[in-house]
Amino acid sequence: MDAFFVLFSGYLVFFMQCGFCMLCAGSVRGKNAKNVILKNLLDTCFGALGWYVMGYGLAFGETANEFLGESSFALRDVPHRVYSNWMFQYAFAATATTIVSGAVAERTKFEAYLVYAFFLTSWVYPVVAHWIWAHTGWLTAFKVFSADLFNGTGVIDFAGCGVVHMVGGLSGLAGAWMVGPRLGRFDADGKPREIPGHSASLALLGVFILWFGWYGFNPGSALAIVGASDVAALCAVNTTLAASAGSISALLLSMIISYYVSGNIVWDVIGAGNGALAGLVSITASCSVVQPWAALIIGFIGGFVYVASSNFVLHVLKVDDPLDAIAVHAFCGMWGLVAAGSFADDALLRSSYPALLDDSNQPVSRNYGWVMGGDGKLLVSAVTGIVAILGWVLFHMVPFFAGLKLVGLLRVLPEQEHEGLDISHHGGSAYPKEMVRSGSWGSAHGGEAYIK
Amino acid sequence: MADSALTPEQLATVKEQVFKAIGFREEDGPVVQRPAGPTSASDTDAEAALDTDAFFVLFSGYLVFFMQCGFCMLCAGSVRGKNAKNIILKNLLDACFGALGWYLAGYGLAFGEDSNDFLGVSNFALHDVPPSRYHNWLFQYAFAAAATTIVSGAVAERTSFVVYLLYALFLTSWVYPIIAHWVWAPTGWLSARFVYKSSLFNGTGLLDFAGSGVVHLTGGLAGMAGAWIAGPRLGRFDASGKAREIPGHSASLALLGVFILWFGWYGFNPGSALAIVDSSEIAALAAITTTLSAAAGCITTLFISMAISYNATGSIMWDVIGAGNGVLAGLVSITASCAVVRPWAACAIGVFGGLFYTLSSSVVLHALKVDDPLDAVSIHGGCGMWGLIGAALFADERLVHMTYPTILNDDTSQARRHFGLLVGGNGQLLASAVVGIVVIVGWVLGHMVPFFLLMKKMRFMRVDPQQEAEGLDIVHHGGSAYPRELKGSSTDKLTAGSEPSFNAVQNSKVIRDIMN
Amino acid sequence: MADSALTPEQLATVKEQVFKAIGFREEDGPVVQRPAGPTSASDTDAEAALDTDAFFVLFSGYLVFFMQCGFCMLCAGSVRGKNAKNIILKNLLDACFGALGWYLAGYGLAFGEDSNDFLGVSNFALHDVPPSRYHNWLFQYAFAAAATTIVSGAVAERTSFVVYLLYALFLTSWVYPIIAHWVWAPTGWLSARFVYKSSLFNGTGLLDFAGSGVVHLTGGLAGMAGAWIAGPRLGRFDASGKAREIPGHSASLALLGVFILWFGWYGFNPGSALAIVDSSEIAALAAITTTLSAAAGCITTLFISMAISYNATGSIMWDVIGAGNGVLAGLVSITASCAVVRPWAACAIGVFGGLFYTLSSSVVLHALKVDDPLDAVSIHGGCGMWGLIGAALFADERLVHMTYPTILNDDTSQARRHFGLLVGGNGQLLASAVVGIVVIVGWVLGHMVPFFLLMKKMRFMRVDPQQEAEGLDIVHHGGSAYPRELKGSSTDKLTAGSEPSFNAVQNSKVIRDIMN
Repeated sequence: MDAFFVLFSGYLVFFMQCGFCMLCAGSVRGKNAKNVILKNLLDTCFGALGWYVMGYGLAFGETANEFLGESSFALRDVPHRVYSNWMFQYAFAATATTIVSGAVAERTKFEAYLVYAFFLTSWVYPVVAHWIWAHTGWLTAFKVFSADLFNGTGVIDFAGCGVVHMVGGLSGLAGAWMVGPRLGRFDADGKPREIPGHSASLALLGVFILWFGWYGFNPGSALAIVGASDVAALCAVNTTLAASAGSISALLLSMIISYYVSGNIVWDVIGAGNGALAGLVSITASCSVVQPWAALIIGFIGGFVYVASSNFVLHVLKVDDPLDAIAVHAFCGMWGLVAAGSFADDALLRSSYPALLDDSNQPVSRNYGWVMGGDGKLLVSAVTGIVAILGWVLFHMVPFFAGLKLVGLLRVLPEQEHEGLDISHHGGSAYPKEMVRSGSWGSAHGGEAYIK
Repeated sequence: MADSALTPEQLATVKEQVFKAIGFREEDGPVVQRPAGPTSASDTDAEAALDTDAFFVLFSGYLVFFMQCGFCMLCAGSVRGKNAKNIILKNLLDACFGALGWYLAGYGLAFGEDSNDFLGVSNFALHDVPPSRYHNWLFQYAFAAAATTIVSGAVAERTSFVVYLLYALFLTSWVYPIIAHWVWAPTGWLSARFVYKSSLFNGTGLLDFAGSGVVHLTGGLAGMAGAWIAGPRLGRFDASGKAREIPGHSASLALLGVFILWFGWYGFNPGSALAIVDSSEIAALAAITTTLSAAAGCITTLFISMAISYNATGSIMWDVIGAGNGVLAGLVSITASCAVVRPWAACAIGVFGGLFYTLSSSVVLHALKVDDPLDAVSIHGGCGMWGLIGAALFADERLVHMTYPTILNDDTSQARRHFGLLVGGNGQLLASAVVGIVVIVGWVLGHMVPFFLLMKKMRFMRVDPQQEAEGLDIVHHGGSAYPRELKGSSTDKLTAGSEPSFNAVQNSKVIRDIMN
Repeated sequence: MADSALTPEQLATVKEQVFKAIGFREEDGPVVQRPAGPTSASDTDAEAALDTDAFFVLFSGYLVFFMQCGFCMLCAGSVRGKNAKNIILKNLLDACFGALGWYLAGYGLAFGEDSNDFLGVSNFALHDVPPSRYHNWLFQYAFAAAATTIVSGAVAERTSFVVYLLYALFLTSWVYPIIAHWVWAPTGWLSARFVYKSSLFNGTGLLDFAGSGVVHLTGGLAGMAGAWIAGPRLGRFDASGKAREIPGHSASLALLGVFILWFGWYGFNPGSALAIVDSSEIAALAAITTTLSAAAGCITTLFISMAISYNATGSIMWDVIGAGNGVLAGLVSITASCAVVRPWAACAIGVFGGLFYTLSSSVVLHALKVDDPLDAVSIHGGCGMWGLIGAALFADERLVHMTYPTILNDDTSQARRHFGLLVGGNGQLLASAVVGIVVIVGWVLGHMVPFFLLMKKMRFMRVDPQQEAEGLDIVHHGGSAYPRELKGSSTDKLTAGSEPSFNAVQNSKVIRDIMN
């Protein structure tokens, strides 16, 4: 029964790969569509291999220390009953990986991306996952004795704001920063210019699929349904409300900004879609431990965080992130951890996390969020978690991408970028001209040439 | 893949022997005599069953939510490219505003625990809702959002953005919840789930298992009101009032939407069993009838439209969008009755659903002169009505008793439910269905017509003609959904060195057309 | 097999099953009467398990149904824009006609309760099927529809619409169900689920857990027959017989299709456990092997095609469509063996699947000169064969025993099943697999070649060359899938009154770009 639930949730999370792929495809220019689609497909594939060979063992291996796991590589000696969990966790690893494809889109070498995908799923991500989700991890909230928990609380990251989204988003930041902006993204004075994607329909298709998949991501993280159906249902409700609030706040905020800047009202479609994602990311850490009204607030602020950090990344850091992946995943991921540390509800914490004992084997209540009347310890743990993840990811990914850059493997040649990666790397456009023109007027203008 | 390792004959023989040995008779049903076990164990069993039901409802709710994606793609593909972003955003936002409206008001009005015949009066903003009902909230939210999103297609390409947001909030927080309460809440006056037969309206209640009336008729009528009051798109009718086709910009997207909707409908219909333990047969039946009706609706519509085009023009034309709409017509038609009709009746309901769709689509367009870019009015409104009537005609006695709870006479003896007119029953169900249709029509139009008229009066309703001509994406959403590539794309290469002659421009246009 | 006399061991097994089914435990003593009152917890328990299984099968069936959407998008993206509507409609209609064919004939032929070695002879039109088997009907329907839809890709862009409808009905109502009966029905002659080892064909039966042979080989071969008899598309081979590329119009749609198919395959493979209670480990294993094989197939294909392009042209080319097809090749290859091989073997099967796909694709195109726009023949036919052989090579002893039911020797002692040649077993499974492939090839080609030849003879098979050149959408479906905007739209407005100067053309181009 639980295995059934975990498997189907895993399928939904896997389907998010499709969502990311469509979102990326729609948000880049048509000349790079095949490239970004293939990258998304291949991080799914290389992710599977990396997770199989290394990742799962490092994250959830049965013999493990505080820092990483040391067994169960290549599913060796893993009992069959854990197989459903492998599948679920694989889908998470692939999600973390694929976030980067958007941030470095339209200019990064294909080979570099493959190496990156393997590196992230087989080393960087699993270690973070181990810290927070494995029973022996040093930041976990899943230990029996209160005294063993970091700061007496551990990090509350129910479905992976920090583990999945921050890791992906920060890797994207490292990648996008190292690879530099796309040609034409900043003009001579350093002012950014818009480079719109080629299909808003595809992008929003991606957003909808992602939202759908998130119902596997968040409620599925209960990892059981028997005895946990209330937790899963709460997650589903909170996920819905936060996504809605995020979308609405991002839309209104960007509308107001556009009105101030240009004097006319623009309802930004891509912004609203990203706002929904921002809301989803923001609630991910806390979906099982906050009340629905708090989910609304978290999502609403998540929309703000997205808009603000998107402008920060672009205008202050001058980093070119075609999909706003850094803002959506890294910054909202941080906000999600902070929110979990602030809004976590006493009763809900107890229903979704295991009971805790003090040193004399007496049940002890968990620390809960300061907004809800608790103390600041959860927030301190959340900040520690953020710092640790920041350090770990940037420490690995910045040298990694810098190294690739040094050996000339990171970025395509300017003329290739100009021409479009599909033509230079993938044998032609994603939307090739027809050999025999269809339509009424096409045949009148040189169309016949193709018939013979 | 086999169910059993024994041949049926063998199994029957052995069963007989075994039953004889233990003194069991098959007609007695499953053995219930059990040694008293630890009470905690049976508690666990009962809890596990509830969890399983919650799991089922949650996943069905996810599928229904995914129908938002289907509607969005269907709408996007069926409008012109210049309005794609606009309609996509409308579809996204009715899911978002729908969530707010349903959270704050809708759920409490529809399913609040303190309630009367007419509406619920508690549980607003999920206040005091026990977590064990949260899965139900999600499932019902997805239904409310589905009802809301139907309108986006009917009023596409010409209505203003703000009015749509207001509409979405209004429908999910007031108009829809009330109807849902009437038909589905335990205390609603049209509910088919009272304990005493005499409490049921007309002795039957309204048979609307998954919402042909509650969801689709409501959405379709709201769309009707909106499309009628907004008026047709520029160029939809020529000077003499003859309709002209305005095809959508991408049949691929539209049919992607249809497939996703069909997929999501497996959450909509079987999921409406609201439980899987002891209801798995109901859910499986609903899945089968859904499939067959969709198939029948599609095939009927296709052949009717083929025959019409053959009569009209002499050449055979297989209408793709029509076939996709036929699928939806079949799905809407079976929604009310999916768990109470036999598979053959599902085929019949689908066939007539296809017919009704074609018919009402032509009535709406040619007689009422209402411009409905997606045929949402005929699919959801027309087939929604037919769905309620179809349920009243074909509801099978045994299946009605299996699907709906037992009812009692006033002397607490078990009462028989009424069943379909065409399968040996009487006209009571039909009478209830007609009443249901009338009150839903009255309620929805009574609210939505004044609402949209008010909006029109306040000049909120419709965009300027020049904005409409230019396309809403450029005017309201900062550029086309499929922007031209910037300088520096491959296009330059192809035009480089050639004179900017008409021909060269044409050529590069070809490329760009394809690229975009 | 022995029909009457049961061995004590067998009796014990069956007894256990029967007891479980009716909720009886031997220590309870004989049943004397059925006590009145509410059902007890343990009864609920047994029932709940069946319901949970039904739930699992239903949702897996939904996922498999969603593969129709995947196939549709894959096909749509892989053909030229002028034929998009045509192929989308074909994909929609094989789901619809498939439902009818499966309802009327297919299910009864495949899984009817009265049946012999060769086919089933009851349960047509769901007659006398108990509702407790309805979920199985839906699941199997989705499989039949998947087998049918494979062909649409192979014969795309040139076959007539009517012949495709007839084909879809023929395959789902006769050709496919018979094969499904052989391999999956309890009485089928190739079934791996008889009680006595001596009843199993070759002592093994055919190991085809989720249908590499039953579904994919069948579909691929039917596609082969169709593509071969229809002949290549105009311009596919030049005068000297050299193949020329005809790329599809949208790689995005095609890869959307691939992702949806992969998602749906999680219903296809793990769902084929047909139960989740006590089978969750089998399902989870199937999910893992499915994932790994797909990944391995994709990577292999990508690197092979990269190496080939590097050898041929000196520049590295990463083939997107090839990678997508590689995923499908890996998925098809693991389908037969997903629950009986270890994860490392799944990687190996996927790698060889990618190899076989590339190889057979080139054989079909260059040696056989068959034009298969979607490589459906090599993916489903070629890798389907490899899947059966892969299962025979890598089937792990413990997993075979875990996945398939216990079998007995003639002296009723428990027998060992044969297992894979490369993991310590013998060649018996391989022999069965080869026999299975031969009979499926014979059966499918024996039916489909005459069928398509007859159609060709009756001039139904193929559209006129000028229609083909113009595109089927305009000829048969009333206009392009991506129509230019009509006159009277904003375009005219903006250009009206201006000279047809460069600027005006540019302007209208901008608009058209956006429209398209």
